[in-house]
Amino acid sequence: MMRVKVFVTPKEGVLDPQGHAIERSLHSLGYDGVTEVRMGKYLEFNFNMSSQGEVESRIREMCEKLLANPVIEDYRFEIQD
Amino acid sequence: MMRVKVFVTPKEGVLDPQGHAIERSLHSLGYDGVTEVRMGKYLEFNFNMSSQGEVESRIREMCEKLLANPVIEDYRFEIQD
Amino acid sequence: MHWGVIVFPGSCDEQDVHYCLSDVLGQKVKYLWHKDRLEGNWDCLVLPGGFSYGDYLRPGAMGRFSPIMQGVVEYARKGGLVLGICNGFQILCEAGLLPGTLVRNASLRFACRQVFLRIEESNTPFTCLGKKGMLLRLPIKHGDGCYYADPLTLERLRKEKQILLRYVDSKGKTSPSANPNGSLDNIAGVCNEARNVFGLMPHPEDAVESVLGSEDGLKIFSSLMNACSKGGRKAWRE
Amino acid sequence: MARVSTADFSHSPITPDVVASHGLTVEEYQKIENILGRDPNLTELGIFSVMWSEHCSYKSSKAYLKLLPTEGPGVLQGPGENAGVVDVGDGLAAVFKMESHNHPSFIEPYQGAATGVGGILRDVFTMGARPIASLNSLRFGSFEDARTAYLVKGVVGGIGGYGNCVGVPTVGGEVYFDETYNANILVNAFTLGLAKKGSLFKGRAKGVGNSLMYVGAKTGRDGIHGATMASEAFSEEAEKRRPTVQVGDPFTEKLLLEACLKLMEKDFLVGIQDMGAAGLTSSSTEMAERGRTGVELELSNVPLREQGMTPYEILLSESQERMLLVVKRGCEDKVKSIFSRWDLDAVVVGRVTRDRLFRALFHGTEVARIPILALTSEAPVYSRSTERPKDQDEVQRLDLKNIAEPKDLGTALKTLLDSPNLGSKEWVYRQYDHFVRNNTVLAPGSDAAVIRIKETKKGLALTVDGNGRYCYLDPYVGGLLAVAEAARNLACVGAKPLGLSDCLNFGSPERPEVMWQFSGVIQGMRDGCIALGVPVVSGNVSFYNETSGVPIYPTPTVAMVGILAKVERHVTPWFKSEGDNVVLLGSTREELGGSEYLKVFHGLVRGTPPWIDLKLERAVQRCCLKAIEKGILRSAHDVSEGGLAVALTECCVAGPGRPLGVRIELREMMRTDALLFGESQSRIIVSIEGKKLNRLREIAEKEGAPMHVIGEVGGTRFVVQPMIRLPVEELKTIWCNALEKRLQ
Ligand SMILES: Nc1ncnc2c1ncn2[C@@H]1O[C@H](COP(=O)(O)OP(=O)(O)O)[C@@H](O)[C@H]1O
Ligand SMILES: [Mg+2]
Repeated sequence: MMRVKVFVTPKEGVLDPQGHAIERSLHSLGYDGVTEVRMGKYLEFNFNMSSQGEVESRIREMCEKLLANPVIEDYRFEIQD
Repeated sequence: MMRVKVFVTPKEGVLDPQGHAIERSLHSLGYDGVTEVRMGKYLEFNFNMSSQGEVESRIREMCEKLLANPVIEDYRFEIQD
Repeated sequence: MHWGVIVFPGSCDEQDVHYCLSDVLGQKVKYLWHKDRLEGNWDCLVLPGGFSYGDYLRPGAMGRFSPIMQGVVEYARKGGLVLGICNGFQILCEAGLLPGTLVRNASLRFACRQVFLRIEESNTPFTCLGKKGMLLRLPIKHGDGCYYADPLTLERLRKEKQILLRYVDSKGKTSPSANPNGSLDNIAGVCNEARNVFGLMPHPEDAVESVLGSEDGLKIFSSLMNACSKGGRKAWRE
Repeated sequence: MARVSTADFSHSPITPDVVASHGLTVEEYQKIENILGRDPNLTELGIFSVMWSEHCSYKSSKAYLKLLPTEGPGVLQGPGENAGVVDVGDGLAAVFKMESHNHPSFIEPYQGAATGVGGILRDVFTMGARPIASLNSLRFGSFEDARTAYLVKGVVGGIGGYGNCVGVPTVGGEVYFDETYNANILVNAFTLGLAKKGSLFKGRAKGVGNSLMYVGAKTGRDGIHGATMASEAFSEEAEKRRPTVQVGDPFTEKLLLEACLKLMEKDFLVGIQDMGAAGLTSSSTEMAERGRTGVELELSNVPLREQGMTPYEILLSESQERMLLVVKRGCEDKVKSIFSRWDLDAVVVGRVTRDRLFRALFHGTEVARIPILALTSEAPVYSRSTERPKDQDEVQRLDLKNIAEPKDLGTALKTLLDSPNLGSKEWVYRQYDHFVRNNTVLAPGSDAAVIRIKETKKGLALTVDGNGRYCYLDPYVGGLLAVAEAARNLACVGAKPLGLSDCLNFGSPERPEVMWQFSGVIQGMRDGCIALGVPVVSGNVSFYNETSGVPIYPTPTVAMVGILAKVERHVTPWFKSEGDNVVLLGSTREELGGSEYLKVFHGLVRGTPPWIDLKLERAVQRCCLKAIEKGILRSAHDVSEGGLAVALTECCVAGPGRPLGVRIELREMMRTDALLFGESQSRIIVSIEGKKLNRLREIAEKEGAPMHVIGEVGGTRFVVQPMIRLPVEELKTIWCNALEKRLQ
């Protein structure tokens, strides 16, 4: 069984109002050194698959079909045994 | 300047309705091997600080004050130069 | 005219659409359950507003995989009329039946209010009883209504005249303050290239009787009725 | 994963510390021993602890609540069920209730408020009613407190996040800010549902042998009685089994709502109840009490979200979005198939028994055995001692001679309009869907919300009111005024009251001063209800709203429901047309005690709240109602906090279009601040065409309501001769931004 971690982030150029709002709040709390905040999603799950080989391609599928919206989001994942 | 990555996840035992719904949806798409989906937030930002030493404690502060909700969420972060 | 209203788990406005079509407009309407396959003959399918799958992950992301959606996609590809309202719009975008997508309101807050909309094109089955430039007053109620498409897509939408509704002020002007959610180019509703699929964020079904404050929503439904009547279909295609 | 064995668990020694950490007194523990004829095990102790808690047993308030009038010709169900029910005619019934979720909302504002909404929705659909409208009554600390803005954003976000997602419109509410709530915010949520009169459901476990079925979300360690954390038995693996904050899942709630309403169309159901506070334990015991039966539960059948949960935890979990059904024997599979359509769990977890015992088994071994009545009607009841606070006289003393009248009354008005208590609440209600279900005739922004009842000509009006400051200064008068103001708000839109629900938010009942306040408020509410003919059909008490020994202001909130025979005859508060006459129904007295003006301008919370003459109140309300029924009014708005000047400003600026000016002349001889900002009761500002004035005069005379023509609508200025002359646009801007600017 593997533990999979998926990171979904707003695509470059797509506006990120949440990241923006967080940046402003951090500044108002005195953390001026913070810039270029991007806010995304983080998913973790266990994955059980018999045939080892195609694990990566299966996860890529899940991301493209469901977990990320390719119009606005990029994704990346890590697999831990 | 550093690049900081923050991972915010629901605390263990705290209900995660989103993770739950995503898990069901993945099952109905045929990905039966997926279990224990947890859905969280992922943040990236640049951080500029003069005194290297206290960087970690500053980021921890930000997480506790703003980026995570300690009542229901855990957080973890990574720093890259 | 036969209308089908698709019910997703978490749909909230399906009864509003049903009431508006059957009680106010005297149409034949049936609910279609998301787990069923699409069967039968329909003149128009409506994907209602609400929070399918709780809006979890992304609005519309899971609803698009409901079993019935396969049939909806085929039906649309064959030229069938599909209207997506609010969450229905979001689902249609996720399903690839409409270009672009809807993201978090710029304010990051849910927005419920009456807005003014300007009809931008009348050569569609959804707006054929309207006139270019005509104003509608309709309610909005959404947290993720900010329309986004990449620059190329946006350019194509303008060129192909697929932008059917824009948020405007009471005088009919687009302006940042008339834009309730930060949508690109004040876009409130778009159709596909073939002009048979339309998605909009405002709720025409909640503005169909004077006692509710506005009847402007009828424009959209009666346009569809007109388009489906004898000869109507031809009219909007020209 | 390590498991705590049940045996170890239930045989943990019950030390005085364990008893105390369960919030039980020594006497209460002795009573438990007497009832059982033995020592309880830890599971049983936990059960007693929650069932005898103030929250479940109403042990301090029971004696007083009896004073409230709960009957009336239209009452179909008074207090005692999951929600109250009134008849609205045409074979329909309105089902409604209000509940507090104060403490959870302070700890986690978004989830606390969200789960508060979830709970009240379940209380209503449990009765077989589809929820069609919600209200919320909120109290926060002052904006000087750093946490206030955060709490406001979280609570409002949570109410919207949950209610919107479930598809129930939030059509009204109220929000106040005062230091007294800095460390104890109030979140009171109200829901109204509509049902066919003949198909109401009750929380009754009837029919020995019928099945108890658990439906909805799985059980986790959510919100298990906080006291247990401290107990010895829990130290091991403490971190893992720490009770967790409840998180709302509105999506599951929506499915549960639809599935339950579908089930209720069939003939499988005997009783149904939401698993709210004290979860499975209280829902099953309360149903058994009402059904005069017993229950037997097999806890190993309960769907669990986490591993290693003990009977104690399963019984006391407060996981959300769960219901307990009593199902006719043999119909279980049919029930399952209905719930599976919505992908929801439905499992048999027990049965109705004859023995009038609460019995819980875990894998066949009995882990608890307690007489039902010991947990319900025989729970301790206290008559707490009461004492008038020593400083009450001092607090009520207000010598107007020492209060300077403002030199510039225009500036004073602007200062008041900028108070978050008086400014527009639009920032709040923008975040609530108030259109869904297309019934909303009057959305938030009026004196009361109005929704139409489909397939009839009728409408329902809803409002919630309560002024903690008045109650602090004089509990009796404050309680009375809350009822009077709610009824007056209904009158302003043209509705007659049908009934009310309330939340009584107070400090610790163990404090005699608090009980004195409680008793006063109840008596005031009672007299108000009797005088205005409004029964109390449901409600909720929330004690222990205090921090470091300082209780909040006694704060009852009154949610009242009224009916309009012809919904299109409703009236809105704002002026409509230039040239209309402005008329004040009622009269202004020289009084400033407890006013927002005194607080904002002079920093004082003092004096006695405004005087009320119930006969006059009735006359003014009747006059307004009659005039609306006759269709002669253009607008009606009650005068409340901020007084006449603020109410008049609202009439000018609160409408959807451009603001309208007004020109007012007041003839009363009194202090200018009392005249403009005093909060005299029983006043309604109406506007009317000149040619209809005589008809209004006739009605007013007949009803005995004082009536003064005080001015005329028109122009672009807000003019009160000779004191104030300001552009209405300027006032509108101040009023609109008062709250929003504090939440940037
Ligand atoms: N928390 C809230 N939720 C929804 N609507 C609210 C809330 N607070 C205030 N409102 C709305 O704002 C308007 C003004 O409220 P309020 O000042 O309490 O009125 P009034 O003094 O007439 O009782 C009302 O229409 C009310 O329903
Ligand atoms: Mg009020």
